[in-house]
Amino acid sequence: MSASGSIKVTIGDVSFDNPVFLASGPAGYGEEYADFVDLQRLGGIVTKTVTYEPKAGNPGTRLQETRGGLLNSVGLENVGAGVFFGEKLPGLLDNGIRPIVSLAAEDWDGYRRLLDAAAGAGEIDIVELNLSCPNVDRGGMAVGTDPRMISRYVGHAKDILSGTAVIAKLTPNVQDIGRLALAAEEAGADAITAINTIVGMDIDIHAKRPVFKRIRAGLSGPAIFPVALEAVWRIVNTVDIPVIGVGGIDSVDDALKFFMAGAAAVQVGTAIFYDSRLPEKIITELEKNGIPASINRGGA
Amino acid sequence: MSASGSIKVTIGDVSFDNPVFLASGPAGYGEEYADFVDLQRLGGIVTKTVTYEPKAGNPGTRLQETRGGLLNSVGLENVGAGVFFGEKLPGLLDNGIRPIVSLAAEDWDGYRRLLDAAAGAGEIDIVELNLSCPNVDRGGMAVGTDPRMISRYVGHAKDILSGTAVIAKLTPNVQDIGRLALAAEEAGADAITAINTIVGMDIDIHAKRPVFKRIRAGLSGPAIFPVALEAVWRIVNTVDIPVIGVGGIDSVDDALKFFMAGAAAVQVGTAIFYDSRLPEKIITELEKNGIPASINRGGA
Amino acid sequence: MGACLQTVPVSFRAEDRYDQSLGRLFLPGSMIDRGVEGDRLAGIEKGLFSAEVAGNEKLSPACRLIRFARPEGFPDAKPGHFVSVRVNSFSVPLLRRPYSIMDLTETELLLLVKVVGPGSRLLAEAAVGDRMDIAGVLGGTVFPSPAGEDAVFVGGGTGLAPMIFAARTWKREGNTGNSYLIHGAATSEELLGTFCESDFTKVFRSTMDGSEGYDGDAVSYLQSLLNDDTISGSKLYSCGPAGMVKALELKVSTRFDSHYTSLEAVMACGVGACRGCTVPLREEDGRKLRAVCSDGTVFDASQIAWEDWE
Amino acid sequence: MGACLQTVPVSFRAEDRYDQSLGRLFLPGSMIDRGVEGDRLAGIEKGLFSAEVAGNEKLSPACRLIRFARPEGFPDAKPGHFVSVRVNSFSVPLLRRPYSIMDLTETELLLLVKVVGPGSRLLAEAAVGDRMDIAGVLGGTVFPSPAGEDAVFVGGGTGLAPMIFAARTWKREGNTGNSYLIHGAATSEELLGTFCESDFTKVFRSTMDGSEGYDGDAVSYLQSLLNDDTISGSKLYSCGPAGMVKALELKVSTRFDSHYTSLEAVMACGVGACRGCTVPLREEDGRKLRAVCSDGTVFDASQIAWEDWE
Ligand SMILES: Cc1cc2nc3c(=O)[nH]c(=O)nc-3n(C[C@H](O)[C@H](O)[C@H](O)COP(=O)(O)OP(=O)(O)OC[C@H]3O[C@@H](n4cnc5c(N)ncnc54)[C@H](O)[C@@H]3O)c2cc1C
Ligand SMILES: Cc1cc2nc3c(=O)[nH]c(=O)nc-3n(C[C@H](O)[C@H](O)[C@H](O)COP(=O)(O)OP(=O)(O)OC[C@H]3O[C@@H](n4cnc5c(N)ncnc54)[C@H](O)[C@@H]3O)c2cc1C
Ligand SMILES: Cc1cc2nc3c(=O)[nH]c(=O)nc-3n(C[C@H](O)[C@H](O)[C@H](O)COP(=O)(O)O)c2cc1C
Ligand SMILES: Cc1cc2nc3c(=O)[nH]c(=O)nc-3n(C[C@H](O)[C@H](O)[C@H](O)COP(=O)(O)O)c2cc1C
Ligand code: FES
Ligand code: FES
Repeated sequence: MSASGSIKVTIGDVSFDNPVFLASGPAGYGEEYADFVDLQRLGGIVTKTVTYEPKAGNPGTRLQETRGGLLNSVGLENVGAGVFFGEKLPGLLDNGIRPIVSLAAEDWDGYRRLLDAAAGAGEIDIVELNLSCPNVDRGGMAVGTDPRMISRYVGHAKDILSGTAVIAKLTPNVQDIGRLALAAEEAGADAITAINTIVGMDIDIHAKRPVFKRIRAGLSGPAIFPVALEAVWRIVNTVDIPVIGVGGIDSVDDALKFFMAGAAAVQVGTAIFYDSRLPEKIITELEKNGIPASINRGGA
Repeated sequence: MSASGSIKVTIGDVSFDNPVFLASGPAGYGEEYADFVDLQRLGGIVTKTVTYEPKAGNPGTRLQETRGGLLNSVGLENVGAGVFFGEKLPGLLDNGIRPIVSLAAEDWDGYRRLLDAAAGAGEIDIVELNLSCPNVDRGGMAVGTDPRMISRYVGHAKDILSGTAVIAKLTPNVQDIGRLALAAEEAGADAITAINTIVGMDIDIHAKRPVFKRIRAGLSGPAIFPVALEAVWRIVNTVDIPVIGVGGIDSVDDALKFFMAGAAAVQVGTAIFYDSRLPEKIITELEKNGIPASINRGGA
Repeated sequence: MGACLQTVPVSFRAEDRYDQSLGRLFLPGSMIDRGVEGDRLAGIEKGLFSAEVAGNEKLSPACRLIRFARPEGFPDAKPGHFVSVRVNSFSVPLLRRPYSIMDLTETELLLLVKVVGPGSRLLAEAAVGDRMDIAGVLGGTVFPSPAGEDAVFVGGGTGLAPMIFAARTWKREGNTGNSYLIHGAATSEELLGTFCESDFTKVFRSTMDGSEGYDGDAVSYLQSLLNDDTISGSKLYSCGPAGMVKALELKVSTRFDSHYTSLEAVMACGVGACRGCTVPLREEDGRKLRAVCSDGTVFDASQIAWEDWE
Repeated sequence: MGACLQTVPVSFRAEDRYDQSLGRLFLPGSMIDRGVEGDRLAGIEKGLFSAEVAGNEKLSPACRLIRFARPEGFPDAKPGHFVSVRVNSFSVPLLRRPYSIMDLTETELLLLVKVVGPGSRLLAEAAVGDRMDIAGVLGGTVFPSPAGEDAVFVGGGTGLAPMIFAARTWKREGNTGNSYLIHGAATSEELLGTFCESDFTKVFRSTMDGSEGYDGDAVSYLQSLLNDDTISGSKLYSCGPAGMVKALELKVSTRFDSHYTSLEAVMACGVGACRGCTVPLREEDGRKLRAVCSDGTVFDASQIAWEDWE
């Protein structure tokens, strides 16, 4: 670790004061945490994934704690492109908060409309494509497990959003997440975010039915940290673009491990619910001792 | 739940007094727990995976606790077929303990020799093929992620071990474990065990190196329960042969959830380390209230 | 927990926040149209606080009254507001646990805690002097005051807590109407309510197994109390198990001018960000999923789409 | 933890178990060849016990002496044996935590506990009257008695525990040789050893930062004590950080007839089943990986393949 001054990080051409972001979803639209978190101090906030049309999300139970983890089946509830680009995004920018805009679509058509809306909105210098949500029937993981689809989606974003950095967020629910990362890199992605939630489920033994209406849900939180760390290690060994580590960060040490695995930045998701100041604690540590150097020398 | 008398279960043609087994690996050769666990009361014990030649296992650190989980990189250390069939197995049988013999091989040749040895040993009415160990360079997961290899391995076991029930134990480190299960069923497997450990890793931030020499290790314990439950649910929806649920059982309720997901039996692995009597508690519950009926009506 | 937590600078104007966070999908709908006072709160203050346990009384085998010294700067609260407690400093159980405010005085924050699992057990085991990380005040709506009219409170189990806060608050505010509490529990072991008798005009207690008080559920008890004119009122307030609140709404609410209920749901963020705690409402422009934490916890019970609510 | 745990019927003859469990790969090798008394134990009894905390003394800022009432039926133990404690009834931390037996009397089981993480913290916070689930007695080998000769004990940090047990046990057995303890720690804050001065002929203490006792590590201290003939002995016993034990073996052991050390490793099963706690040994037929829990914890230090041991 170098105790050097700057902990700035650059992704694509976009520079961030520090490499600690809030993950898409748990962070909402940022504003909700204004009383708990010093939002301006964060490197950035990945906003809740937005689709072109507003989405009501999934009915029924949406959250279930597991040992060391959290299952969610929110189903991409969001305000839609109109409200997002018209109100939420300007609100963040006006308050000096650094947004990374998370985008997803259910089909190619919705995707094109969404990108057009994003291009029209201006002011967006970096987006994260959520190619990996397990909680929706169409789009999300169905797209994100197929390297050809990843390539198509990333390529189109690069075409439409010229001058905007494009991050591809990947799912761990595959045999080799490295292959997905390679497809994204080859299609022009500026960075990779890994990982989204792992598919899991739970059963209510008293009601004798799955806890979630869609049966399956996405597992996040400390339980998945070792899996996320391995995914980041693997991707760093596969691509040359920066990798953003997310999954189960529960302590400052966890964040340091992602940097040692070669991540250029980290995102905090579930931990924001119970330890809302953790991102600030990580930033303080990085300011004090610098960003740990990668120990990942490739090839493994 | 029916409070009916018998909780016997049949896998292939083999009948067990109850559907609660110790998982391969944590259970060792069974004998080690003789003072802690009433081994004869268990439905069965899946013995530590044996290879034809003895294996020394992996050097360096082999265990690392994670939040809610355990990473292991034991690397299939085992006494080899000679000692196993000559000493360990007779010891179990003499003591009235019900073994399920776990087998693995590094290559086709070793596999054939191992099956021949097993066939020669006699007294074996049921085996579990470990097609899923993430902690070895050859065999294990490399075989178990390829449906064609699974089919070849299962088919050969059915040929050589005539009259012996063959269980295929699968890895969750794939996009769709259902496909693997289908390949095993079509090749004649009598049952499926799911899941083996999930690939993960950890880093020692003080030593600045991965905790494990092989970098990657296998994640087990409560952290993986939701993933295992989903895998079992999925496989029950895909094949007609019995499914044995394993992964993260940490309480009696967890075991009941596997049965509700449609499992015919369960295995306890990591929990045996800290709650050695858990299998007996599960059996007591099943004796009292019967085996919960499956709520998994297929198709999902 | 360690060092004392302080509130951080507010970067949005609080008044804007609630309207903003609704977005287009979440136009406040009929609740605001009905213009009920106090229904939707603007300007509530939130923060993270390190609160010291000042008392821990056993009220029943499973229930504790936990008193926290009110931390410096802790915002004011109204009936229906809640806090979210991190019950330990390591992450098991993972999430904060939400608790209705049972009372908030100048010096104390009171919670009624029933042990149902690991989180509540850790909270119930808190010793005087322990510190816990509390997020509060949370909640986007509160119970509208009866404004001088007679109020009937139905509190099932620990649903009692916000009913007590309402009765005490309104008494302090000089509200003059009668207040009746019907408190129901499964068994006499779980029955509470003697400790708060002075907060209401009268307290009626029932148990499902008839082991103490009225033999039956709180809803039937209320029906019989209304039928024989023992009590009357125009405002109905409730908090408790979904089954109880639903029965109240479907069977008894027509006898009242309004029925407001404080809902519970499993929560992660508690501030409307994660969209994990939604409840289906029937609103003018159709069915909407609202966040219990930030669009509630208090809802007009007639708007809840009971058929879809578990 | 709740109900009292009892031992279950033994289904293998204990005498067989240890030989059996070695298998062909694990022929005992030179340890047995050297025929050291007590080296490899047969017939040790194991069980799961619910043990009540009878005392909790603070020895230093980070260290506690935890006294358990010896549970009924708890087996006898020898120096080098350990127990494995489930520090809570929910599964965080997940695994049992292994602790060397510091003493076992007819009425008490004593452990020396240093707080280094969540598990040890929970154990160190145990209150008198708490019950914990203890697996014991564990370990396949023990320290061979000095049989009348002078013994030198080197205990680094809490590695002191088995040294104390050895000194006490052999004193009780009437062993007549001198016993010297060199106890090293990082700082005076971490230094222990005043409470056990009567157990040894003499206790020598050192700190790495020189804040108390000898200024330097325990190994250099021992060297200087040997060099100026302050002490002498033929049997060397040690327990402590791997670096210390390695330095002892490589730099000092030639001055002794033998050097036995009790090793630590992260453990899961504690009984030789999971093969998670292995240490590389140089044996006659080559390098072998042995289980610290069941092939140890006590090893002939000259056999350890230090170059591969972390
Ligand atoms: C706004 C609000 C106010 C509440 N006020 C009180 C109160 O004043 N007094 C009181 O005793 N309890 C109150 N609760 C319920 C309390 O939050 C839960 O009992 C507690 O979170 C359970 O945690 P646990 O770890 O003990 O149990 P768990 O093991 O987590 O769960 C045990 C049972 O409680 C349910 N549960 C778990 N988490 C929640 C949750 N966040 N919300 C609702 N149910 C949950 C589970 O489904 C399960 O049936 C309130 C809940 C909400 C949402
Ligand atoms: C045979 C044996 C005897 C022991 N005797 C004593 C004793 O008498 N007094 C004492 O204070 N400690 C003793 N230890 C060490 C003690 O087991 C660990 O300090 C404890 O398990 C740490 O748990 P934790 O949750 O507090 O820390 P963790 O957070 O688990 O770990 C903190 C540090 O301790 C190390 N550690 C974790 N688990 C173990 C383990 N099972 N074995 C060794 N190191 C570990 C970790 O690598 C880490 O560096 C002994 C260990 C063994 C194997
Ligand atoms: C409640 C919840 C909602 C989420 N919603 C989104 C989302 O909208 N878009 C997205 O890309 N990821 C979403 N995620 C995934 C997180 O961004 C993150 O990838 C994952 O939770 C792993 O990180 P963690 O363990 O730190 O939470 C969500 C996670 C949770 C828990
Ligand atoms: C230390 C250890 C060793 C294991 N060894 C084996 C093995 O030899 N063969 C095998 O099929 N599975 C092995 N497993 C996997 C377990 O059998 C089981 O599939 C997995 O741990 C998930 O179950 P659990 O969470 O209950 O432990 C091992 C697991 C652990 C923790
Ligand atoms: S708990 Fe997150 S929106 Fe309500
Ligand atoms: S801890 Fe399992 S073999 Fe030693």
